[in-house]
Amino acid sequence: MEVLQLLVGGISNGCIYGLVALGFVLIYKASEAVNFAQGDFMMLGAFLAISFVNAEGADLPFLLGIVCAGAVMGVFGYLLDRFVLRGIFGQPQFAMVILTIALGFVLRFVAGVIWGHDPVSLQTSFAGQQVEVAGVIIAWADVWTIAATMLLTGVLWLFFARTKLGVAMQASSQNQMAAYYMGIPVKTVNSVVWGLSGVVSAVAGAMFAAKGAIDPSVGLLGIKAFAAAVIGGFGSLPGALLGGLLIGIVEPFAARFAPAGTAQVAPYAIMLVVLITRPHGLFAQVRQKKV
Amino acid sequence: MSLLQVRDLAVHFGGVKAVDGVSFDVEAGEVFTIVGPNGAGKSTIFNLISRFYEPSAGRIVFDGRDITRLQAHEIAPLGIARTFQNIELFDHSTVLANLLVGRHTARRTAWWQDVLFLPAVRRAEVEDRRIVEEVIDFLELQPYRNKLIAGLPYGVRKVVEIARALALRPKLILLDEPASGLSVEETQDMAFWIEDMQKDMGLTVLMVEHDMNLVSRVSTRVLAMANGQPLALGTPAEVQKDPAVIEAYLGTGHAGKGQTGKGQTGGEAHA
Amino acid sequence: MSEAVLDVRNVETFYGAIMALRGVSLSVHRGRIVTILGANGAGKTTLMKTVSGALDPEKGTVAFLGEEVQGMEPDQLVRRGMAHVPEGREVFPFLTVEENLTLGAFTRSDRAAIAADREMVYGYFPILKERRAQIAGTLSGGQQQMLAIGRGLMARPKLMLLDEPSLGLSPLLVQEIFAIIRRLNEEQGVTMLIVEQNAQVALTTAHFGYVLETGRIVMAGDAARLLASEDIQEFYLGQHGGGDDRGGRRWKRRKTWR
Amino acid sequence: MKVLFKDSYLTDIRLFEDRAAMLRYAALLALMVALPWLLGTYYLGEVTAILIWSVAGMGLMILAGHTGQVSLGHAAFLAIGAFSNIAYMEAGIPFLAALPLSALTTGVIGALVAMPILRMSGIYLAIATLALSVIVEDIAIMLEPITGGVIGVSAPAIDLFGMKIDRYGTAEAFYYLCLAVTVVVTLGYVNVMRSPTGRSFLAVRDSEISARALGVNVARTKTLAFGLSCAMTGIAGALYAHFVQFVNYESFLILISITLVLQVVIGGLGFIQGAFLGAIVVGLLPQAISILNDVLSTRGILDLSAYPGLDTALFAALIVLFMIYEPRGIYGRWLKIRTWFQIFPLYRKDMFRRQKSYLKTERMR
Amino acid sequence: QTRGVTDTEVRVGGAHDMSGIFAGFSVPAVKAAQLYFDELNAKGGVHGRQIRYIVEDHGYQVPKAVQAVNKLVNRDEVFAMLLSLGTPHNIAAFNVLDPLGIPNISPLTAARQMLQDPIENKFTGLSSYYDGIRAAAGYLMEKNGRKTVCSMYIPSDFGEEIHSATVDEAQARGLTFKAETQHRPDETDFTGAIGKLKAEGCDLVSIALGLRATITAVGTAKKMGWTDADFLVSSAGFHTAVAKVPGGVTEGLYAGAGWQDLEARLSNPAVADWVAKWKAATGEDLPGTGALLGRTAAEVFVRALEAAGPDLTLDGFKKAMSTLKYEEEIGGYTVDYTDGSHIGSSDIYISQVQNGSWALIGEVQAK
Ligand SMILES: Nc1ncnc2c1ncn2[C@@H]1O[C@H](COP(=O)(O)OP(=O)(O)OP(=O)(O)O)[C@@H](O)[C@H]1O
Ligand SMILES: Nc1ncnc2c1ncn2[C@@H]1O[C@H](COP(=O)(O)OP(=O)(O)OP(=O)(O)O)[C@@H](O)[C@H]1O
Ligand SMILES: [Mg+2]
Ligand SMILES: [Mg+2]
Repeated sequence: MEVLQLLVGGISNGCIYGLVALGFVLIYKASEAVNFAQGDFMMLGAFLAISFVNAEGADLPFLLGIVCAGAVMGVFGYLLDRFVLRGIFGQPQFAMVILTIALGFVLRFVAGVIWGHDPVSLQTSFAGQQVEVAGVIIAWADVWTIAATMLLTGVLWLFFARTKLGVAMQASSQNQMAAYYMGIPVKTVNSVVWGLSGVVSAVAGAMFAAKGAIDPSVGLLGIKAFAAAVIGGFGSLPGALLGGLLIGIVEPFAARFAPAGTAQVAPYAIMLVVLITRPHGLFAQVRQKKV
Repeated sequence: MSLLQVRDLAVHFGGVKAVDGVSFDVEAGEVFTIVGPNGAGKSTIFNLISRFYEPSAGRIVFDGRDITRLQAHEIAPLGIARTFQNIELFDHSTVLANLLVGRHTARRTAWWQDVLFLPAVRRAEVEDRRIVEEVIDFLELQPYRNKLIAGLPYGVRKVVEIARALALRPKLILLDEPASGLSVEETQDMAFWIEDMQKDMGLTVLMVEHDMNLVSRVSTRVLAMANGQPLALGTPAEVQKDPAVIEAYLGTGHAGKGQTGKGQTGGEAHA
Repeated sequence: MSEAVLDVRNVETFYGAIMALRGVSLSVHRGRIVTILGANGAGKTTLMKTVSGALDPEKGTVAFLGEEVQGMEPDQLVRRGMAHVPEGREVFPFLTVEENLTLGAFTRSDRAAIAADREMVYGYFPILKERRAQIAGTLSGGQQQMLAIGRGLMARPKLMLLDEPSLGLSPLLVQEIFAIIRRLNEEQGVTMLIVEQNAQVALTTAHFGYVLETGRIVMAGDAARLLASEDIQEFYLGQHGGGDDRGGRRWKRRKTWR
Repeated sequence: MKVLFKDSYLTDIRLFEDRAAMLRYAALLALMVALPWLLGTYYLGEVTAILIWSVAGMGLMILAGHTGQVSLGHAAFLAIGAFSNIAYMEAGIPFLAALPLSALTTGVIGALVAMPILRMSGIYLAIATLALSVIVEDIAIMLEPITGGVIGVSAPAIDLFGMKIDRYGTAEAFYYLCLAVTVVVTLGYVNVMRSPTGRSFLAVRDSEISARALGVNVARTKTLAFGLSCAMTGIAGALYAHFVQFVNYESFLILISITLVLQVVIGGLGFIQGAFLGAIVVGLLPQAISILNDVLSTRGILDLSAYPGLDTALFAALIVLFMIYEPRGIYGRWLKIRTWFQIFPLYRKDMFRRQKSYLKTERMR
Repeated sequence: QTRGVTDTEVRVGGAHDMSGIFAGFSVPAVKAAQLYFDELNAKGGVHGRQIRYIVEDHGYQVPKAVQAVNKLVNRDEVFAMLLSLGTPHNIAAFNVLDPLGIPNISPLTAARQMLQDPIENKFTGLSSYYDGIRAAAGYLMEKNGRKTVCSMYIPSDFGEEIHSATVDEAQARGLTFKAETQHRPDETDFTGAIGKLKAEGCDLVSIALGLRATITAVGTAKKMGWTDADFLVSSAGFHTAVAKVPGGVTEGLYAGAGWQDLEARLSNPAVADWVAKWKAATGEDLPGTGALLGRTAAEVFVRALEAAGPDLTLDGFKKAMSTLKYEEEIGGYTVDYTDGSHIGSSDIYISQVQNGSWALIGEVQAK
């Protein structure tokens, strides 16, 4: 029984990691750039959702509020790439790493100025509400989170595997010049994917703020999302979710059964173990070059 | 006792039988050429010899030593150097630096000596540089010595790669399509260079090439293969006459002047 | 003579401080096959990239179908009907052969026609059909070259730029490729601009030819005329006056146009 | 227009390409030696810090810049260097011996750590090392006897031949100590890079495949690079411990690792000079900003303190702008300017205009 | 002439985390102190001297903290340090401050080293986390008859203080300290930890986590239907935002802190006045913990300046500090520095979240 309880908690939390990881993976899949500000994207999305939904804010209904937050983050992501990141198109990936790290600082600052540094939560009709299924208590927030994550992962996976634009995005990440020669507007495609990633991180943020509370430094959680994405094999959408779930599930069980003092390193230890056995993650996206 | 012996070599990738029971011997001092349609398995044989792929069957013996189970980086020290079909150079270094890496197998100093840059290191450096300069003169790369690879045209890179292999001072050199992307003029130079490697340097050359003029010009023996299996083995002339080879590889237009090469590199003179 | 599909006027292209094109002008007329010869580092690839918008010229104009296009992004040119088969394959290594081909038709939406063209390409290169599900990165060099060319055909372009199409192809396929080029040109009237080291085939296929040396056009004329020219024969067809023994080589004739 | 005649192979092997270069660096060194007479306590302290961070930067540079192995966890090795150095000195080992010892310790640990994570590459390695530095935080807490647990430990005073060296008491002496160490480390670095070892690093960075084909043992080379890198970082860590005089696990948070990466990339990946330039920017820019801030607010022109954390955000924003302006870092920009001088009369106006460039996948290796 | 002091101004410095994980404390603290000084300066300052509070941001990075102190001391030549945040950051600073005898007043950290020798330079504001938790835990053991004591904390100086306080109090009363769980600052899931403590049968749990984590942890316990145990936070968790979490997630949570919550005492004119000013300045309805700490520390500093008289010297100031005694109306406690004790106050107030607000339920003196 208790085990099931832990499992539920782990899964719903893992879904949050998975969602943030999805954000990374999207961008990586379409441009092989790594967005170190993804955690802060989520933070921003969360604050937006709060501003839209909470009584002190626009006081919109829950779903509508999230849609608005998603829309804003989408536009934000698009414009960010269009007017800032495009400046280093075709330049060494390192430049992008530094750019996004620096952006993270700026975003945290902006959030701090606008929303302050005190933790706030998303006011939802289901805050604190929960159902009991066979003795296992499941909060509605968790139900929402899990549903949203599964849905998003599925949809995005189909998008990349099946749709023309999805394949074009993969192509752009593998060879920008050739992609251009195919008539793919690579730069625009990149901006679009940054927007998409913004939307996803808004959802992640909203779910997170509904489960607990957030403040401008919540982006730290990005590190674990990184771990998740890497475990899954950076660039694989199902991998990201799987990695997220793995970490999410390991945490509560470690906390429950491992001696205090070692529990908190469990997720990172797990990741190292996975990477040492499979250097490029569970669904490796790296191949030996054929010469 | 031949320098390189390949016995019943085979490797599969999923369903694809890339190489499927190939055997041949390369005698010391000869120029042995492998020809065959695209996807015949030529480069794969090279990759098997340099241990990038695990053979699913067969043995490779070099200089009387079985190298089938060695690690990739243990091949070069034995005196086997290679070039790649689509050029694998150190793009962000100069030509000179690339060639000096070619001397790696000859390095005599330990890393801590390098840190202190002891006189021994200095001496070794000068020696390596001297050898590299010989190669540079041989392949006429002087103008590019200090240029970054990233900025070089395709043809030059091709030559630099061969130079890097030569800097190794190998016994056996594997050339994967040395003349592809070269103009006729340069292909002629290549022909002379290969001859010089064989005659002056006493190298053994194992080559993959599609330019039949070059092939017939320089090769001692030619192995034709298709679908991973050997098709014909013999002198260039014999192989070019082989109907199976013409059918699968050369095509009928082959008789037509230079159609199968970038022009006459004097193939006819030999054939 | 019909109007020019492509018209390049004193284009200068730089890589940072290095000047790769020193004022190149050329024009390609509708329905013609034009070839560019030139030694290593002459600037052929640079020229092709400049034409297709992958590089920005610093001076000069590139007019495609009468419209000035220099400085545009390559995809805009593709939409206007230009296809570029780049030097050195440049396939999408993680995508399957089939996906690579389909991407070739990215700018088209007529599903049926696309499928038909894919079959056409498979017709030209049966091995690709065999390997339709293999990821392109593991194809052999020549197979990748076939894929690159096939991918270019999928765009059904008005003008096709081919940079060393015969690179790494077997003699048989070289013949086939140029046969295909001729066919497309005759049957569909596709205009072609070809950079090719195999001058023999190139000149026998093309109607018109340019010779590029160190970033300058040094010679231009009908393919037939070029084939006949002494310099071309010496430097691009390798037919020497002198024998091709070692001595013969030591004695090098200077190109008269330098 | 400058032409350089090379009359012997040694010309390319020497430390300095020509006499002019040698003189330039000699002048620089002279200036550094004279600095304590030119600067006040505050600025001298800053310069000392920059020297220390330059050493740490070089540590990361040899790994990320020259071997292509990104580490986002180098703070961990700073920590090892710092704690081990303090431990050795507490055990009665004199500083002059303790410093190399802690370098060795860090190097060996680094090499050991490298072995399992070698097969990773790119982002995977980066994140693995990030995780490493997270874990080291907790290990630092657990190893109470050495690290003082959550409380931390303070560095014993340095005693060089009876001369007490203290960052605050005798700031000049400590500055000279750091300067000396920096020079030594730099020389070692330069030596490595002009010798086979350094070339094998570059080879591994640019193409593992052909490195193997040329007989380079890639695994061993990476381990060595990691070891050397960590050793340098360890030295920096030791100096840092004495600079701050008190360290605990919180002195080496992830942000420090990230700042280090920031430093080397801004400085210019793949150039030793980049490590220094980066240290200068990352070290001085925030100070410059807050000083400017003071000036503005005291003059009552505008008071930025209304926006808490603006300094940091401003710094970050400047980094963004600079990266867009010159993705190859300060040294990359300097190289362009230098070509401008070298071909002086023949320069063109838009010589620096960036030609279109494109990326290819790094997942095929 | 004393460093940092002119006839017209006194410079005081603070090394803060304005951009990092503890910005939640530094930012409001600095804001509140600034507001207080601005108001005072507008009235002509202290003995005709304007107070200039120079704040440097170190983003919770020690290297930057050292830079900051180096600048404040060697470039700005501050007279004293006020409210600096972070343990290693403060301790590293002592090496610069102590030789010059610069006082370090009300640092935002729990560590006991804040009162290490030379003691005459060190002044802390309120009773430590340790005292607060010990007193409050004791109170709950008595009043609610709690017997099985547990603790969940971040293994940092802050966490250790609260952990050891809980352990010590349990032992002092011959009770069993049953179980503990450790956490990282970035932890977001507490199902496992709560599950463990519940299984261990804890009935009193002291919590030393960040605000965000505290809320999530308490919420998790509620969610898992664990309502028969007392959860206790230190002054670090004694924050209006905690009481205001939607869905009554934090109902019943206890806190042991050195001051009283403001909301309940808005009738007090001083409190009302300050809250109004705060809202005017920031738009927030109620000042939080950081603000309160900043505001009270600023007042301590100013009162000491006044007491030290017009010709200001370090010794004069320190003497004034160590004899300072007054009723802190806003915090609702008594400030009482003596030569023996450089701790501002030893009062401890125990509050509980009751329908969305902190309610005072007890008052104890630290031992
Ligand atoms: N790593 C691999 N995975 C899957 N298939 C492979 C791999 N390497 C080679 N192949 C297949 O093996 C066959 C032989 O490849 P190889 O590169 O040896 O051909 P080749 O003779 O060099 O042809 P070309 O003349 O075009 O270079 C090809 O069909 C190729 O698709
Ligand atoms: N990325 C680059 N950076 C700097 N210089 C370059 C770059 N690419 C090409 N160049 C220079 O521009 C000139 C033209 O190069 P280009 O590749 O166009 O020659 P090419 O005619 O295509 O040669 P090849 O026949 O070998 O392909 C060469 O001298 C080369 O050195
Ligand atoms: Mg091949
Ligand atoms: Mg070219």
